[in-house]
Amino acid sequence: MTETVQSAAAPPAPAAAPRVGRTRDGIAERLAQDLRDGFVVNLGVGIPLEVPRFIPLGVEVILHAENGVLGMGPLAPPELADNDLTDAGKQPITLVSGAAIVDSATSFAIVRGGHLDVTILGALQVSEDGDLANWYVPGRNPAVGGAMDLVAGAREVWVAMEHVDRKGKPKLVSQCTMPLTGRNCVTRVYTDLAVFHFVDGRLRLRECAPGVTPELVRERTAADYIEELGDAADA
Amino acid sequence: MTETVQSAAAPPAPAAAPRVGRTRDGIAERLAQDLRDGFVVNLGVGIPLEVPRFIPLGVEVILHAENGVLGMGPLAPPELADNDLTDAGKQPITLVSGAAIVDSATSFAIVRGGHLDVTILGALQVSEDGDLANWYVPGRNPAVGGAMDLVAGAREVWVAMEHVDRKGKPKLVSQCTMPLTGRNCVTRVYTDLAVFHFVDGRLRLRECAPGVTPELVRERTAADYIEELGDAADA
Amino acid sequence: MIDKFREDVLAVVDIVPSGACIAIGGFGSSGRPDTLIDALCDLGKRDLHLVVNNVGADFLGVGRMLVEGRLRRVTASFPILQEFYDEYFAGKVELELIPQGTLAERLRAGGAGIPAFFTPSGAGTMLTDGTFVDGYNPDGTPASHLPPRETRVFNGREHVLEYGIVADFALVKAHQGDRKGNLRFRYSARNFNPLAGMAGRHTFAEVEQLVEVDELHPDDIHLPGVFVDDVIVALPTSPKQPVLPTGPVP
Amino acid sequence: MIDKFREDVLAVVDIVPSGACIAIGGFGSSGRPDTLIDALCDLGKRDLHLVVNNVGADFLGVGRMLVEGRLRRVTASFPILQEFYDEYFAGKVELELIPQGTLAERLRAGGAGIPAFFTPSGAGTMLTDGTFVDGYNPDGTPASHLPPRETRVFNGREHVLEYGIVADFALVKAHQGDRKGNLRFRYSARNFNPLAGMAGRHTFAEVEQLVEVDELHPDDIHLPGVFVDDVIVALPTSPKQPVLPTGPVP
Repeated sequence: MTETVQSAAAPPAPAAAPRVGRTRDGIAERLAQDLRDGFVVNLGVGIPLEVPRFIPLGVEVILHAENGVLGMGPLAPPELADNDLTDAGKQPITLVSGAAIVDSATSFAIVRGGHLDVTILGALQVSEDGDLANWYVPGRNPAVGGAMDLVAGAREVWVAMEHVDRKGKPKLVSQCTMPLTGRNCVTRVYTDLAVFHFVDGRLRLRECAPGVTPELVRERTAADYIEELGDAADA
Repeated sequence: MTETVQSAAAPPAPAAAPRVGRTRDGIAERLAQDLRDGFVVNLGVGIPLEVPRFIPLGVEVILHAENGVLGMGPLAPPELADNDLTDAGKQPITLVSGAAIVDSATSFAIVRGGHLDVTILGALQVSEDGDLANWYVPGRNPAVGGAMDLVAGAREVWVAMEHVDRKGKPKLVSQCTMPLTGRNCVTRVYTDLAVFHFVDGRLRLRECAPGVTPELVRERTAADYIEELGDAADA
Repeated sequence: MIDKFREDVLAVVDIVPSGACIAIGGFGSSGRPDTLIDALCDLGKRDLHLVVNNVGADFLGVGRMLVEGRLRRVTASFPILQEFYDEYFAGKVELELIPQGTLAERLRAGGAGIPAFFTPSGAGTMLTDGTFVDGYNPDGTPASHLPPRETRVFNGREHVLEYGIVADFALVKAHQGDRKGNLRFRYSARNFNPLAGMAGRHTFAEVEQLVEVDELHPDDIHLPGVFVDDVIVALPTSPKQPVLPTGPVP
Repeated sequence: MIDKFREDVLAVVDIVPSGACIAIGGFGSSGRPDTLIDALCDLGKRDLHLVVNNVGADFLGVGRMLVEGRLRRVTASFPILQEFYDEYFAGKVELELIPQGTLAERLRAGGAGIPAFFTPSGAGTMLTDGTFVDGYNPDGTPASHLPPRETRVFNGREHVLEYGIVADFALVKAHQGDRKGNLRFRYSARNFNPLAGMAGRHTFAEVEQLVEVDELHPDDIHLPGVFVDDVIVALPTSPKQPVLPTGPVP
């Protein structure tokens, strides 16, 4: 679960570099700053699950779980665990004030119907066209869950991921080589190195993490993008 | 609301005959004998609304109203009238034991999904192919309500009507001349003169009302049908 | 903090522009959001396209909009007001007449991100074959017809393709609601309200009772707050409606 | 008199023939109808086609059916049991893998008389383009693929045509139910249960609590009895499930 941006053997990896950029928690913390009061949000596994801890005071976000929970709270302590109240990962959870329960068809009506402001997902790859691959590694056991509905339906799809994979290969690519979850669906990418927005179908570098240079981002990114740092950046 | 099978001027009408066959209540009473315990039933306006009074003891029927009521009881007395609880005709109603309320989409999911055992409707015309015309008289104000959903979705469509119209014209016809509610949808017809079933796409005369001869039925029917009276008749 | 309760009804609904498409809950006067409808009338909104099951038998609610000449088009299954038909045949308002179940399903589909679906309702009838006149000229001749539906056979029966409805706004009436927008309806006043609420890009809810958050159990909420943008308190029921008893229904 | 309560579970579910298509509620072990599933296993039913979101992480419920070799095909979004994949890759059971929202909507559509609908979910992916292997030969080579979906563009986006699912039978688990078949679910144990219940031509419901008729208020019923054919009482929860607290959820 710790980041490893360098690798011993992978040829296209950058040379062993000093550790720079955000930690996994740092990615979650940066992303959480962009959530707005009243947003309805669905979280994928991995870094996205860390986001709620960093939501700023005064910002109330409604967490949606695919199995029909609106207003999900933190995981339940063992003495309150109830098999009738779980998240989409089947862990016992709590509810926050004002929570509501719906069936699975209504839950995905919320997703597909554009009533979800943002879904925050991990990724295997994101392409420069906004394609996302995050559900299946060929050769492994296929299972899709709600991933394809989320990327097809949410108003915004924000990816929270490490900039390169464990072998040091860029995960922002010109074209995904892994099976797609959805096409042209990603709207933002938050990594340990940078923040990208898709605007008008083009990937744009909006921020570098503290201590990270645009050159380093360029070096570790295999996708075409526009550099739009500083004053040009606007959410 | 009284039956008038003869008319002064309509040329194709049978000659003024002695009053024979069932009254409107009699049609409702005859039809009610064919309802089975546990049936979910929707009633149209006219004769169908009289059916519940004649349901045999020991037969429990769940009445469905299009606006989302399952388990409709009789109309509410004035002191219990509640504008939040009405039937599809917007009259205040009561509920029977075990009633449930659903929204309009679920109400019609019940209708279209085949969860309604029978819808009992009035008709302007029924054709020998089971086409039904009952929603619109050209030139008048068009309104359809749930009629087209009911005939498309219910497992059985039973028509309860007078055998001829006020001008003495047959309502069982070879082809409907009035705008259709649905095609090939009627499964039974109960009139003051007879009971017909559609089986394998063919209209079959199964019963004549007491005192009515097959010849009289033939004379007042403009649809082709098979005579299948007596022992051959089986619900 | 999410707080969707608004005191000033007129200020809230004034974001609706004339010409908007508005989905409205209710079945006749049962569950009809009269407070919100009256606000739109009082604000002088015009050229509206309503998606609503009934026009109503009285001059309240949609009937008021009609007699004040605020309507451009009505998508409905059962308009019964004579004055509505007078306007329709005179070419002043269009009528998209569709089966009631199709109307309910189109609203749900629009709210659920389903752009189109096949249904058997209305197949082989003048409501789907392109012959129904949805608009007249002032001289009484037909100006336009409902488009013929695409058809397809499933399980040996003809079905028609119908489209989900996404309305610019939705007006909903609930019995109870809280500041998070969670709503609960009472008896058959539920009807089209949850569906209209799902179909609106922006949904206003008027509630008879504003309740404390968490007074509604999560399992007892008929329409969750994610579908609702603004909550107002309904004005007392008009005298034309029967008084509602508070006791249990027999 | 309508009384859907049955004492003898085995006698009730024995009408299910081997080879049947069965929709099952539940999300993992939450809301999973174990009593009904166990009855089918105890009766020796085989060659079943299940429509169920998860195969489950344990050998209860659908997992038991799998390890006992009772399955022919599974329509699911998230089977996670390794033993299931072993059987799948060995050509012993087929997998129709579909997005979770599509699964939920296909069940509702089937129950609602909607034979097909368009959805954006899965468009442009291997689950809809004809490349996903839904069945293997014993030698590990692909035997068949999920059919490519019909596609159509709505609002500038590609959508796929998906079909409603009508199952021969449905197994549902509810928290409370009455003899008329009215059901109420508890928290997120609701999930797929109402949808499976709608999609079944014949629906069995197991309830944790059999309540008196009218104990459930008409406005509080999550699945009305018209969708339910038989009601049985669930056996006590298996020890592998956490004990359910009776107090309020914080």
